[in-house]
Amino acid sequence: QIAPIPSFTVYSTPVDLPTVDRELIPLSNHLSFDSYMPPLNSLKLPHYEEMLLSAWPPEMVFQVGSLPKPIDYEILRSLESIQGFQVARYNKDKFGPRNVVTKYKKRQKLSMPKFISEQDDDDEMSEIEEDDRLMDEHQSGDIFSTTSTTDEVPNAFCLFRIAYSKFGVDDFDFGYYNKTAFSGLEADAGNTYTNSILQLYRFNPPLCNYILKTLAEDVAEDDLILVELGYLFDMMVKANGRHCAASNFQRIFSAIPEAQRLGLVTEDGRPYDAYGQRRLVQTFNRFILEKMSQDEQTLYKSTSSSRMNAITGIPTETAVFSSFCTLSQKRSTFFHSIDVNSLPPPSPTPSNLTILNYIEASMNKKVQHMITCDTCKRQHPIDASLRVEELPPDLILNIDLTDEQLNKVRFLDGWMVPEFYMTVSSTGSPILRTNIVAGSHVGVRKYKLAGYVAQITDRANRSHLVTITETSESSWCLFNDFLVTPIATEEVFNMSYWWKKPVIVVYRAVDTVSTFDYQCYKQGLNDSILYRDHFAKGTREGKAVEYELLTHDEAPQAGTMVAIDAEFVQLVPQEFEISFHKQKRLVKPKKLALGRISVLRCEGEKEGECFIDDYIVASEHIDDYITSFSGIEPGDLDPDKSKRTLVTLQTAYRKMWLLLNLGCIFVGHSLKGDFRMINIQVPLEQVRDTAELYYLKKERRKLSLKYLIYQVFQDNVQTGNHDSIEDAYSALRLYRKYLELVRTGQLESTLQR
Amino acid sequence: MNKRPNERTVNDLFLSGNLREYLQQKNEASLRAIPNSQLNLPLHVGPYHSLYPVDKHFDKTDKSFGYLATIFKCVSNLDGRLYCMRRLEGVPITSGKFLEPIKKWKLVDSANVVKVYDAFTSKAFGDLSLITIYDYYPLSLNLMETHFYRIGNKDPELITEAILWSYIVQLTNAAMEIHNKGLFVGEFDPTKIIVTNKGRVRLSSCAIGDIVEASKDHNQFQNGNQKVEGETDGAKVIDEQKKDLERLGGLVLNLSKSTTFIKDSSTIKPMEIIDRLTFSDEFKKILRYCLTPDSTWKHFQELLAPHILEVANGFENSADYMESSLLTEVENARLVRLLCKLDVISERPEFIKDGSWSETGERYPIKLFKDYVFHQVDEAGNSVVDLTHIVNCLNKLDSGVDENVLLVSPDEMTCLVMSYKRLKELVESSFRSLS
Amino acid sequence: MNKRPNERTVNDLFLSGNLREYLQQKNEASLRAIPNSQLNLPLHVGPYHSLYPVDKHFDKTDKSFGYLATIFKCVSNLDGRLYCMRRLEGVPITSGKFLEPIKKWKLVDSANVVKVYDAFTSKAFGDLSLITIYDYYPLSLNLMETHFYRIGNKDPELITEAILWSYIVQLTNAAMEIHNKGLFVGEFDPTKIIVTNKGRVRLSSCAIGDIVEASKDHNQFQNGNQKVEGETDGAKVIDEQKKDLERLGGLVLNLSKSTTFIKDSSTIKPMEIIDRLTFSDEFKKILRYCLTPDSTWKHFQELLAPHILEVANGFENSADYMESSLLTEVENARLVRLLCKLDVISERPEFIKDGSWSETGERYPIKLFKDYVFHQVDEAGNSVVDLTHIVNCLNKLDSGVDENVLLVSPDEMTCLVMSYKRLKELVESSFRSLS
Repeated sequence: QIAPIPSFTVYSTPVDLPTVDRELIPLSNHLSFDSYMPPLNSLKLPHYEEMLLSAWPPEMVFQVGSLPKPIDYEILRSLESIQGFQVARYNKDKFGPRNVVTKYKKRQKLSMPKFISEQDDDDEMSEIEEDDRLMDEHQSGDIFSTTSTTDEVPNAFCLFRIAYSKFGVDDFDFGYYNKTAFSGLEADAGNTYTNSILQLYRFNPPLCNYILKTLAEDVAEDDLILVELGYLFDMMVKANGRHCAASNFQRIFSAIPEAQRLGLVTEDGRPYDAYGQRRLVQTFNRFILEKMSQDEQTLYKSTSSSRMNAITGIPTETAVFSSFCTLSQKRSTFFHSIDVNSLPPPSPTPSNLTILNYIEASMNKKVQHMITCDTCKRQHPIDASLRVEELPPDLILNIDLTDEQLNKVRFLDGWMVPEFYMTVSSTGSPILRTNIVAGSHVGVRKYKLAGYVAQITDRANRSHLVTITETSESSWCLFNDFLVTPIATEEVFNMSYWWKKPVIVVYRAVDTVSTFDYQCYKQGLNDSILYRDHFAKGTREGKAVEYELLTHDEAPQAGTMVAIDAEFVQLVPQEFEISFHKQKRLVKPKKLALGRISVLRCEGEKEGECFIDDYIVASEHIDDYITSFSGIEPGDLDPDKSKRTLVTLQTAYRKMWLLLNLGCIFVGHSLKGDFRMINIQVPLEQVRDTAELYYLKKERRKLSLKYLIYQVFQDNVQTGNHDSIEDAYSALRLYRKYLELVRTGQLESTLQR
Repeated sequence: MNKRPNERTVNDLFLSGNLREYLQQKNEASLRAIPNSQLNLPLHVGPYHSLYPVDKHFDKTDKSFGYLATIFKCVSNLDGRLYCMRRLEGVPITSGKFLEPIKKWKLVDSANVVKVYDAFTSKAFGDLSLITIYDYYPLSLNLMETHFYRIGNKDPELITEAILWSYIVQLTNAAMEIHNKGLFVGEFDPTKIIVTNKGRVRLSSCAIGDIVEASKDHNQFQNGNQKVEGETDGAKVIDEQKKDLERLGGLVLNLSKSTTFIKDSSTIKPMEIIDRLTFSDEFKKILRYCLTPDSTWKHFQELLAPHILEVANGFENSADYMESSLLTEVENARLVRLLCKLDVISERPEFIKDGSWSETGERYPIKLFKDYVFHQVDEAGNSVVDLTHIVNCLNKLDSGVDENVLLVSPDEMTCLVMSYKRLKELVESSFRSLS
Repeated sequence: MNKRPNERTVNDLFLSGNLREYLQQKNEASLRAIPNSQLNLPLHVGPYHSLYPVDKHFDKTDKSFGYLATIFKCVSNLDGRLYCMRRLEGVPITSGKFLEPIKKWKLVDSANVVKVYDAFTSKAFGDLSLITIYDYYPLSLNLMETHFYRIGNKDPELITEAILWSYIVQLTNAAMEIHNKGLFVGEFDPTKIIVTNKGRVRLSSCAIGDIVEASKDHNQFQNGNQKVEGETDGAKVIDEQKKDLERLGGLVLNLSKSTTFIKDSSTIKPMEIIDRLTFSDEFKKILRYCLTPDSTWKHFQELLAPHILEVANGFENSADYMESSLLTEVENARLVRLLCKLDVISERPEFIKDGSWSETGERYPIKLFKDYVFHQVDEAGNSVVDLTHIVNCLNKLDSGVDENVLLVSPDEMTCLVMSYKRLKELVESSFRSLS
């Protein structure tokens, strides 16, 4: 018998047993959460020989000082209180994954195109240290990129600012941002937000043609916004891809009391939240459309705006009635845009909702509100209703939805329909469908998306506006102030990005005008202003007239030469940011306004005689008359005090514009700056600039008028204040001399003197 | 904090009653921040961001050097430190030359002058503002606020002869350093002298006066008033330095005056006011000397010598006191680092997915150990919170002692015996795997 | 390591390495203890126990005031504090009157004098020893040790003019306080002036000289030499106080001398030695003045005034430095408690069962906040450890600032916006519900 093997577990090592705490901690050293005595080091650290666990790797580097990432406004606005906590939906696409470290951002040196004055050096980019760039999120790579793989705002949609060198705005390389034939608009002519709408209508053929056509008419009593838009669009067309500044437009627009009252005249750089900015631009949209239609009546001296109404007019029936008294009113009026601010009724298939459902909901509205009734003199509620009767060829929509409502739109696939059909219901109201509705062929009209203004909001929650519009059949462009670039069609209709919101949308009927007629004003062009006085106030009596009007015998022809010079007054001085250890930086160039313009005959018996000498009424505060340069004295531009031949801006401008369109050749000194300030685009072949003709290539130096006259004629000019007639005449002399020097082959030697 | 008996006898001029509370308040003031949007302030001004207005108890529409002024706390993007930003609205700075004074002022290094770092103009606020950047002192009040206004529920501090002596010494120290750098104080303005600690005063707003002056000079120059440059400038500085003494006297006189009721004090001559003060003869003598036309800083310092010694003694004591307080706190950082390490590796969402924290995972003992340390219960299963136990365990973990600890699983079915040494290795390797 | 201004390492976040080490050493020195039995020392001397000999690097058989002297660290039974005990063997104290000087010395209160508390005779050591009790300064060395001897692996500290100016000011401060109390220094003995911190000197062994003197006088008196009491005593004090200046000069001269090699310096007249020093003229002038027969403390202080100001400025700076160090450590003490609180309430097994940590539970935000603080990731989802972020968030939580923080749920579908203030309340209430 074998004895059973005893079942022992054999341990190779002794069993670990918990150690009994032998050292008791004296009561006096017991720590407490509530009192800081005794201190924590009353408990002694056991003896140690290796590195403590509490030691952190000394080479670990932590970065401090980065700008804190604010909580997104969209989250803050959509917070709901749930069980006492502020809760919101989280949008990972937009805000990124949770608990991601904020990367340290330092003031960085950004690659920017060089200032023009620096561009003779070889490399194309320069590094500019810019404090303002601290926040900018431009990614590296193509600035024209309209798509982004990383869910960031694509570069072409980012907010761009003009950097100023010491030479001001002229030194900024706008050409870098636009390789198309469509001109962009500068970002700092004031009220920058309006640029988006200007571009939207500039590329709308019916509206653009309508506006340009107004240029055929003679000047009105006062400056008209409608006509000013004409000059602006004409300039943008003529600029042919070069950048334009809407400065005259802004000058006239800002002077309109109604615009000021509506808060449309804003200091640039004033921060708006996204919603506020959308409201602002929509208010501007309604205002400008209404103002155009009013101006049409003034310009054509008619009682209705039939031309405008035929393009954008929306006949709408508004009705007011009350069950409390006999009040009952019905009125039919023309609106020029529809505020899309009603949500469609709940749908069984919400994902199929499109913009059409929103428009339909907004075309028929009923609201109740309290009034103090004029009829019965009591306070009671009334029912007001609005009903759109018909849609115009150009359907302009203000998308007046909240951030939250627009956020829902993002998830509606195909919300922004490329085209739709309009038909009329049995009650006479328009019905909008993506397909032709069977059996209702009567009155069917097809519409296509023409363009829209979108709001771009970046991660730092700064918003700005861009325009996306069809520039020719099926070819789309993005206008982001002075950046212009083609954009793919699928991107146009994609409204699913977190950073993009529709603000103003235009659909156009396919059966309406679809081509631009840039020459339309040439038919019946009224040039009578060239041959008569048209003072802003008063008559020739008591005025210091220094010119002799043109006669019809002298009517300018293509190739007629005229000498011009313009003088300016300063509205706002330039502003610098200065630091004691860095170069000073121009942050705001000075703002000048045209003060006087003189044009001289260059041919015939009266060569050198002045035929235009216009002083321009100043409607805004003038900071500095800079009299020694402009020759303009305080009071000269005030219609109530001035002894000068004072005209409105549009009158003076029209004369220049007519000379340009009649094909005149402009002789003058340093005309580039003058034309920029006059806000006119003159083709190079119509310019003879003596500053360019006498240009010292080797020294890269342009010579001043005074210096040249002294060198060439040994005459002294500009001994006192500048005078534009004298200066224009000096330029004319120089030009004549130039032709002579070229003829005799003496130009080089004269220049070297 | 308990003061030790010997420290109670210390001259309390520079020590606040409850140091810990005071330090905590300072800490809180430094941390205070409000989302930018609510304050309608720029996101950043040059490289400085996270602006937060510094409470001004004295005057909400303060004009400083003739311009509207506001003060902010801000963070530098360049070094992550807190700074104090002063903004003056609309100073006509048209050239970098006006900011030249900052170069000299940056060299001023005194315990009684708030250090200036930077000066520039900015459009960040919409207008063109002059921005100057200084060291930030949380909870600092100016002399007016300290001695004449009730801030919150804190009564104004009584002015005593001892305090005034100390101010005189400290401001003399400030002035001497400023003079050494070829500058002058210009004005001893009680709203521009801040109390940064109990009894500690510092001249603030430095350099602004000179910059504003430079901009004025320039504009006068443009208007035809020729400015004489060169040696006259040097002579002007020397003259102003001399005047500084009289101005210091003026400040002290104004502060002193408030301790005694003097009818129509504005019509009475300074020397007469001094006579009526209830301070020591020596104090009156030195104050009179300040206001004497031919007074010199050199002789003034000589008269002041014994008091400088006294004040120095006070500073020595306060440094000693701080050090002794520090002595008891010196181990805290170690525990913070240890706890952070533990919390950084524990409960990481990405770890929960992999198995390392599960019951068979390699990091499971850490979880059990944390239960052991932090989640003690009594026999009835009620939570027990014992900081002594916690810190004691942490200390052992920190040094990795050989002692074994018994770790029981939450279901109380299995247990583990592990040494602190082994636990330490586990924590360390988990931490290493992160970074 | 090359760091940019905005970068921090773990060493920058906590107390500076040197200061911490120094403080820890001081702590260690204070705590050092050896079982009594090994040293053959009395269990207690009067109310003082736990005697531990203080290392003396200078002279093992030091004779002080002509008697064998030893120094101990000890603990008072009365207040539990550490004191320094000096024992002189065999001083013939036969009457309580001899100990009278201690009364005046106890009133001396200066940052540059080691405070004396007690004097008595004791038989605890076997003989009859004179015991004096002082403040204890761990790690302090005397001037000789500091400047002339290599202690451990620490080289003696170089004597510079700046150090000497500072010593002069500090010792003047000590002397002035001692004189104010009707006493005199008697001897500026470099072995009895201790350096308690970098650059900080204190007169030590106070009162012993006077006691020993009194015992001698008495013994002489007993031996028939009449001692003149009363006003003569007062005159003697005034005379000795005057002599103190010369003695201070002597000390400074001796210290200065060591900086220049002067052959046979003991045979050369002091004034000549001064001429040969490589120090500034002003220094020499003031040193010469000390040694001039008709010199007065008053005029001496006047000459010294600008330097007192300088030294005071230095003390202000060191007080500031200590305060800022203390600030971080006080913060840490609070952070430890906060971290422990968070860990105590987090992941408690008993809470996981009840719903309060679920997504709708009241403690859920704490869980999310801990993720926010400790479990940061980069954009690729990798763990990131940022101690500055952790400490900053915890500080804000501790202060309960008004700033809002965005907490996102793990599934990234919902988020919570909550202020630190509210989070603090949540943590606090959760914690309170436990204890």
